[in-house]
Amino acid sequence: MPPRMPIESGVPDPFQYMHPLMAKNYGAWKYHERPRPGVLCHTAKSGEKIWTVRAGTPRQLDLYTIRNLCDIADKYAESHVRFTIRSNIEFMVSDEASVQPLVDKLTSEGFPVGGTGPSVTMIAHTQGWLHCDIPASDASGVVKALMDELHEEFTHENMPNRVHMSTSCCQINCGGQADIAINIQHTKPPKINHDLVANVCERPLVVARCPVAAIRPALVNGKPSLEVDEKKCICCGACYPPCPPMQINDPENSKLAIWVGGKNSNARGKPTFHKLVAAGIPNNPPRWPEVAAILKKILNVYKGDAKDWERLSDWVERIGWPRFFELTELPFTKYHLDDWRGARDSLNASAHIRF
Amino acid sequence: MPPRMPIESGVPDPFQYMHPLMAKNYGAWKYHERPRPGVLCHTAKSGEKIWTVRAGTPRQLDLYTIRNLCDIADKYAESHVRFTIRSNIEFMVSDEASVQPLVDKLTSEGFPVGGTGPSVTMIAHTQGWLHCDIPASDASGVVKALMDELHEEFTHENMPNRVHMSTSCCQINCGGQADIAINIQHTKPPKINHDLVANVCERPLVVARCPVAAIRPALVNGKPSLEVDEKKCICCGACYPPCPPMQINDPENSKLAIWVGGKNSNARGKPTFHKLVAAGIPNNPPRWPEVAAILKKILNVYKGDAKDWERLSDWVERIGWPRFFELTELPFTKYHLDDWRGARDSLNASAHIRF
Amino acid sequence: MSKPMHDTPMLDQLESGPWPSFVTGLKRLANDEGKPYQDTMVDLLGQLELSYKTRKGYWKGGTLSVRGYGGGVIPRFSEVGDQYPESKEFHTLRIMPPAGMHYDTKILRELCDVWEKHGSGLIAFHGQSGDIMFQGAKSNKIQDAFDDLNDIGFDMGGAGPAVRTGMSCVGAARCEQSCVNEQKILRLLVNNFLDDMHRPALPYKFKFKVSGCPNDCMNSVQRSDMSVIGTWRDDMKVDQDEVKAYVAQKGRKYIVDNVITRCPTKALSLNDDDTLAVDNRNCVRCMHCINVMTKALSPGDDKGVTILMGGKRTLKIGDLFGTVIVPFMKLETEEDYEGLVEMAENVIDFFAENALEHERTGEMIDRIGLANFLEGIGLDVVPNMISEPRRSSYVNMVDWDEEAQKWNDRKAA
Amino acid sequence: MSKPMHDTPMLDQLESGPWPSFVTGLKRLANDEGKPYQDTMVDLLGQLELSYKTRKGYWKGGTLSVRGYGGGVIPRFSEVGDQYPESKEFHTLRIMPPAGMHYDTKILRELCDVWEKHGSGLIAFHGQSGDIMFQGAKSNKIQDAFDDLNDIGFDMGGAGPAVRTGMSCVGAARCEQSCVNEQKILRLLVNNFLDDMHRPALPYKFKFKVSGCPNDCMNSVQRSDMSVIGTWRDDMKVDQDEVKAYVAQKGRKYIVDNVITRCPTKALSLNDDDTLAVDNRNCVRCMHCINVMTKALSPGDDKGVTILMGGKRTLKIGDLFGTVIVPFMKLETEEDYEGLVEMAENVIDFFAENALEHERTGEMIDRIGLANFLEGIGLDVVPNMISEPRRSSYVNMVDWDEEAQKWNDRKAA
Ligand code: SRM
Ligand code: SRM
Ligand code: SRM
Ligand code: SRM
Ligand code: SF4
Ligand code: SF4
Ligand code: SF4
Ligand code: SF4
Ligand code: SF4
Ligand code: SF4
Ligand code: SF4
Ligand code: SF4
Repeated sequence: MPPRMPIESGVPDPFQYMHPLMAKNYGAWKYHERPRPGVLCHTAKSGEKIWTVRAGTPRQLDLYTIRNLCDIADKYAESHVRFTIRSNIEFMVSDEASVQPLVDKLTSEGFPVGGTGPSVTMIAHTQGWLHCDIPASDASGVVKALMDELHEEFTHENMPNRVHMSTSCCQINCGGQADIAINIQHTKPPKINHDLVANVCERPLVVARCPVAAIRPALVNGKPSLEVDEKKCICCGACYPPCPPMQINDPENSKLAIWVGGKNSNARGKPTFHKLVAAGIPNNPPRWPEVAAILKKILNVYKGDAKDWERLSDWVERIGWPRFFELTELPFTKYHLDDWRGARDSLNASAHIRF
Repeated sequence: MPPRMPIESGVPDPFQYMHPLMAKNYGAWKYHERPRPGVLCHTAKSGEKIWTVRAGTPRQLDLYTIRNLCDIADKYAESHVRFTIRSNIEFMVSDEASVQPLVDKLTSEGFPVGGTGPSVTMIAHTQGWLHCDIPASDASGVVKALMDELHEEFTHENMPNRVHMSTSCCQINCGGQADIAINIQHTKPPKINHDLVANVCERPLVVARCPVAAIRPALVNGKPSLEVDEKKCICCGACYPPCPPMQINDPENSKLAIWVGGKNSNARGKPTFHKLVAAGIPNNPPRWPEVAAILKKILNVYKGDAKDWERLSDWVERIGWPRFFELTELPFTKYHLDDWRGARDSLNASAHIRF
Repeated sequence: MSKPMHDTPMLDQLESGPWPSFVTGLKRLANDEGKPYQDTMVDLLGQLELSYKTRKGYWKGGTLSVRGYGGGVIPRFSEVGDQYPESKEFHTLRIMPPAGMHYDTKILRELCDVWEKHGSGLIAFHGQSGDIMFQGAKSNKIQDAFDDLNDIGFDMGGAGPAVRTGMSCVGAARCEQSCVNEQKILRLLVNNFLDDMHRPALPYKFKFKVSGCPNDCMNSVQRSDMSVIGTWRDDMKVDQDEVKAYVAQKGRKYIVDNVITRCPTKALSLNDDDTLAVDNRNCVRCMHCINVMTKALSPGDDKGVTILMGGKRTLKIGDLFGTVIVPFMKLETEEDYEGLVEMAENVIDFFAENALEHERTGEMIDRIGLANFLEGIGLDVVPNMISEPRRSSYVNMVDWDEEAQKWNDRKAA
Repeated sequence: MSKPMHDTPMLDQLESGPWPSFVTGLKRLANDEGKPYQDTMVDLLGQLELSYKTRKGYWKGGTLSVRGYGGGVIPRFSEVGDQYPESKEFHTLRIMPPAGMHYDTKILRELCDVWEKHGSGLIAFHGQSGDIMFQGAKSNKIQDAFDDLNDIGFDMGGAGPAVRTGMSCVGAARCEQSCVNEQKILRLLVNNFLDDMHRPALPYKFKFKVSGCPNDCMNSVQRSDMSVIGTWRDDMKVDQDEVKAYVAQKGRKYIVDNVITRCPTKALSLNDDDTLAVDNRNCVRCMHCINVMTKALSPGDDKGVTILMGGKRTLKIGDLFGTVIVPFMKLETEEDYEGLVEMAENVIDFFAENALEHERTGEMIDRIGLANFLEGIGLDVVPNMISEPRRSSYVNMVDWDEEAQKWNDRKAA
């Protein structure tokens, strides 16, 4: 028998798995309501309605959890689910009466119902120590620790607008832009294991990868290796993936940082990048309490001060950074002044002043 | 007798020349009104009022003109005048009844009364062929030609908000940011008169002056001279002032360009730089009709489409650049895409689209 | 009896608290008597606990793939395999989900069955690029696992310098804002480039993401090389009765302060009779007013997409948003869709030929300039591509007249 | 009879039209029988006509100054002096005007008399940096002209790598928006640096400009190295009766669309009773609402200045606006004013020592980074200096804790 070759079938057709009411009213929805946190009701132009119940998951799912979710879907819903981009699971039902029993069941099985509207929804996260080859922190663990703290905010809609968060386990930041993003900042240049470089790393490639041209090829103990200009090095870690002997992760000196005000939607202003607000936070497993404390402080201040429909970025734009630092009680340092390309545009070139 | 040494007296005290009512109410004004174009009435907290009549001048004043203005001030006003930053002259009177005769007199003597409120005020301008050592065009002449065309707009307040214009006779642009700025863009790299370089130019200094490092020292015909990498050269003319043998001005290929949307005030948005809208306009003395035509087109469209209090920059921000080019019928080209430092931020990084 | 559990005092602390615990899940697998993955998961927990203690990761990469394909598997070999031998191989298969991530319980159970048999029992729904991540296969199980997944209709996603797995929002399936057929666009694009996905040979990764409207629920502007966003060209729809009802409910001041003043282009005005005046020529389709007054306002009828290029994360010139290269493209007829695919082909060809090694599209465009990129893929410059024209006078505009002529010719045409 | 007039067909065309003509003025001087400058002006018109014909300039620079000073004269020698010998020297004296450019007719006539005697009769009110430009002296007349001007109370302005002539707006003399004593600030600053003005020895030019409020009628943000702008710190003043009167006159919709929606920070709200709610904590003192409703609104009482550094035109890194280095400085007591001068001294010392040749302050700050500049002049970083914090993660924050401590210490103090 010739070896089996792949069926290059690509992205599967979703209609085969989609809730029939969604397939039927595809492209013909009229409006939606949120009868309660975690529940959406979409009304089609045809007048038909579908209820969605959204619940949190840990994303990293074991077979038991998935099969349990399937059991719930079969018994309390209509056997159709979808996952959101934030790893929440959604159960669709065509009958309002099914909503409450489904919510109750999910809750009792430990799946928090929420994440809709102006709530803090699930944190977009990455692989961390569980699977990635370059992480300086964990992913699922950080998220579990933080979502425990934010459970109330997930299951209630008490925020001014939706809050999208992300965490990332290295500076590459697979988690992406967010209202609040948490990443790692290394503060020591890579320590080079010179014995390994020659075997594992293509040297020109690593040299080319450094964003500030801090790496040059060098002979160390007679062997081809690399050298880092520590004055230039910005500790970004970009050299580590292509050349693991350039150890950048450091249990002590790789610190967590918090960035706020990222927004990818076009609502109101154009999309904006998130900005640094706090750094130097210890990478403290298993519950990262220092991160959680700052995060909650920021969220509380936002919750108390922002107006309806203001995303975190809109709110800070209105109240200004001086007030942000005042209200959150976070220190403002010279590191908050950008110094990367185009940094000049981040300075205050105006007499717009906040008192 | 020892030679006379300067009295280093610095900036003269203005109070000795100031209208007494202004000196008296110094720092204690309450509000102002504009009874008619070209006339301001300021009311002090004391209740006293002062009327200001503003008139246009050519800035380059001969003794006759100045003495004539003095005669008018003595006879029709109260012998106190001031000049604005835009070379308009202001006559102050303490009596409303003096206003009309003063206005009439100025008008009959050929000094247009206006430039206040939402009008097109005098164009800020520079030296040009009359005095500067590096101009590619004239200054006073361009301004005279354009103000002739804009006389109506100076003497009336029919614009949405005040219009500040500037012209400049080389790319250095001593005229500065403006709602509408007119400058020169060279389109040929400098032609070097190699015989002169060694005598007139400090070569390292010139090399350092080039913003794109296109100049290198070279030996030409055995003499120390300079060489320009024409591929790199952006024809900015920065090398010409320190090294006049690097002839950049070209009667044919130095063309006029128009920039719009500069604003230095902090009103509403922060200050903004002006942006290129038209280029390749012939440098056509004595009346530069091609510039005048485009200018008037832009002003007319702005006048017709902008809302009250919108500066040109505010207006374009609201209606968008696609509409600006549509309404002004100016061509949009690849040159409108910025490619200088930080240019990336000028691209549309959003789904905000204008139809 | 299987391998005994390692002590995991730190991980254990992640079992308490109201959020469902992945540790509990991992332990369940490690305690799953008799299952092929049981020992693997015991050692995996051991290694993870070690990471928590030492604050260090212990995986390294390698090279692995399935027959016929060059990418899609993320190989992981442990650096502490001597201490945790059963999990010393813990590879991931990136498998593309149905567009929009719709499942029924039947297919979910089938996916579980495959991973019970050949894998670790640990599946992520989903990775940040949208893949179902089947994590924890040993090297010798990869092929079997893939074959079984492939048999039930699933295909490998992207990894390495390749077209990557894409994402599209729920959109038309359940969203009144949807302006386009998101799943169709996504499938058309990705499925057209399966060769570039499965046999990585591009300069670097290339991602497609599709959002049905400018709310951009797929983060496409920042997280994809080619972002396709639904929009409309005619006037938005206004149901003035619903507007009045909303004003009545919330009060005029609330509407002014939360809707009217938030419009980025001041295109809204509240009339004295509590109806809404929309200056559609100046609406930039930001979605805000429509989001707030979802019953009263909705997108127009003349729908299509805006296309942006170059979004990505930080390496190596800094974070980039995509920027507009096609302000509006109608997607109605099959020819329209073919036009979209053709454009993507031009883009990927140009990228393949002109990007440097490990250079994303956004970096390439930044390096060569948008004008050159557009010329390379055969698109004309238009003002919707910029947020403002050049403010630097440092430029040689020698060809101004010819360039201006091009515009005038196009306008006349 | 003096030198006959050259034909000036092109310039003649600039005598028609409603705007007063500088050509007519020049001709008047050229026709001024018996005056020492008559022939000069005849040839000047000849050379200018030549420029109009050939589209080329014919002046070149040189070195000239008055006794005791190194700068302030702009020497101009003609390259076509053989054709136009009488105007082959045509130098300019830059003379500083009274702050705010106030004159009475007596002093204006005196200025004229000097220039009638020693110069060309041509004076510009004013140059873009604010100087009275006495244009067209021959080399041997410069000293006499200056001496006479100096005797009646005027001093030389700046040129070359020096502190330059500064400008302040009319401000307190006739403007209700004025928050400070503009002329005092300007005179204090410039007059403190007369040595740096008159004996050019800085790396490059350095300009002061003073505006009494954020309308910045002196363009200081873009046209000066050190921009001093009046502002206030407490609440703006609102006369609600005048507000109501304005609403009554213009209508609510007009107010909402032209005032409320234009506030950059959404700090305004129109109450249902037609009074205005101002959220003063979020007002950024942009001036818009105050400009529109000048009778109803005005700056608060706790006044002072904001200081920005680094504005300039294009050479060589591109146009720069100044950026905030002092968000607020009170200027009430003489010590306050001394503090301002001291700060300017620190800035100019630092500039003198650290800027490269021909480098403006803005370029220097861009090159070394704002943080280093602030450290150099002894100022602390505060959030009002930025429009947003760092968005690039490319930074080594090893000293975070110490830097954070500085902030906390300052807050506690
Ligand atoms: C289900 C999901 C799409 C999917 O295919 O998976 C989705 C679904 C909806 N989004 Fe979203 N968004 C989803 C992720 C996003 C993201 C991406 C993300 O979360 O990383 C964004 C943009 C990212 C950003 O940070 O800017 C996003 C930006 C929006 C916005 C714009 C909000 C704003 O004001 O900036 C709206 C409009 C709104 O809130 O009314 C919106 C609105 C909606 C609506 C109301 C659309 C509709 O009419 O059905 C849907 C949600 C109901 C609700 O209340 O949650 N959705 N939405 C995603 C749910 C994620 C989750 O589990 O929490
Ligand atoms: C698995 C995943 C995180 C997760 O847990 O969800 C992930 C994991 C890795 N990413 Fe990622 N990225 C993942 C989505 C992203 C995203 C988000 C997205 O696609 O929307 C981004 C930001 C968007 C973008 O494309 O820039 C992202 C930006 C990166 C980058 C930076 C690329 C850049 O140009 O700046 C790298 C580094 C690289 O490619 O050299 C990277 C590299 C990696 C590597 C391969 C690390 C490496 O270089 O060795 C990680 C492998 C981890 C592992 O063991 O599985 N990953 N990565 C995501 C892919 C799963 C999936 O297929 O669904
Ligand atoms: C006289 C002068 C100051 C001086 O010391 O010479 C002056 C005087 C006044 N300005 Fe100005 N501005 C003067 C140049 C400027 C400039 C600089 C320039 O023209 O190059 C600017 C900022 C530059 C810019 O382009 O942004 C300027 C930006 C403003 C603004 C802000 C306008 C805006 O909306 O952006 C106001 C507010 C307003 O219009 O109510 C203003 C308002 C005023 C008021 C109404 C202030 C007052 O209450 O007295 C004064 C003028 C009455 C009027 O209607 O013209 N003035 N004003 C200058 C007259 C120039 C002229 O002859 O036309
Ligand atoms: C006379 C004047 C134009 C006018 O007609 O009003 C002028 C004329 C010259 N400027 Fe200027 N600048 C004049 C105000 C300005 C301004 C406006 C301002 O001060 O508000 C600017 C923009 C602001 C700034 O400082 O950047 C200005 C930016 C320049 C520059 C560019 C500086 C830069 O860093 O980008 C140069 C070139 C240089 O310095 O190398 C320059 C150079 C020159 C030179 C000296 C040309 C040269 O390098 O040989 C010109 C002498 C002309 C002459 O023959 O009199 N001039 N120049 C203005 C000074 C008159 C006065 O003292 O009142
Ligand atoms: S953020 Fe870094 S460590 Fe985390 S999954 Fe992505 S590449 Fe790996
Ligand atoms: S950490 Fe970053 S800056 Fe430092 S050497 Fe490596 S790639 Fe270069
Ligand atoms: S703009 Fe250029 S040519 Fe004109 S005065 Fe200034 S430096 Fe001279
Ligand atoms: S014109 Fe400008 S770019 Fe060209 S050589 Fe001279 S300084 Fe350099
Ligand atoms: S992007 Fe638009 S169409 Fe798609 S789910 Fe979000 S709101 Fe709906
Ligand atoms: S969609 Fe956005 S831009 Fe358009 S009218 Fe509504 S708020 Fe304004
Ligand atoms: S800057 Fe302010 S204080 Fe000075 S004149 Fe202009 S409006 Fe008046
Ligand atoms: S001054 Fe400007 S920022 Fe302050 S309330 Fe008025 S419009 Fe708003």
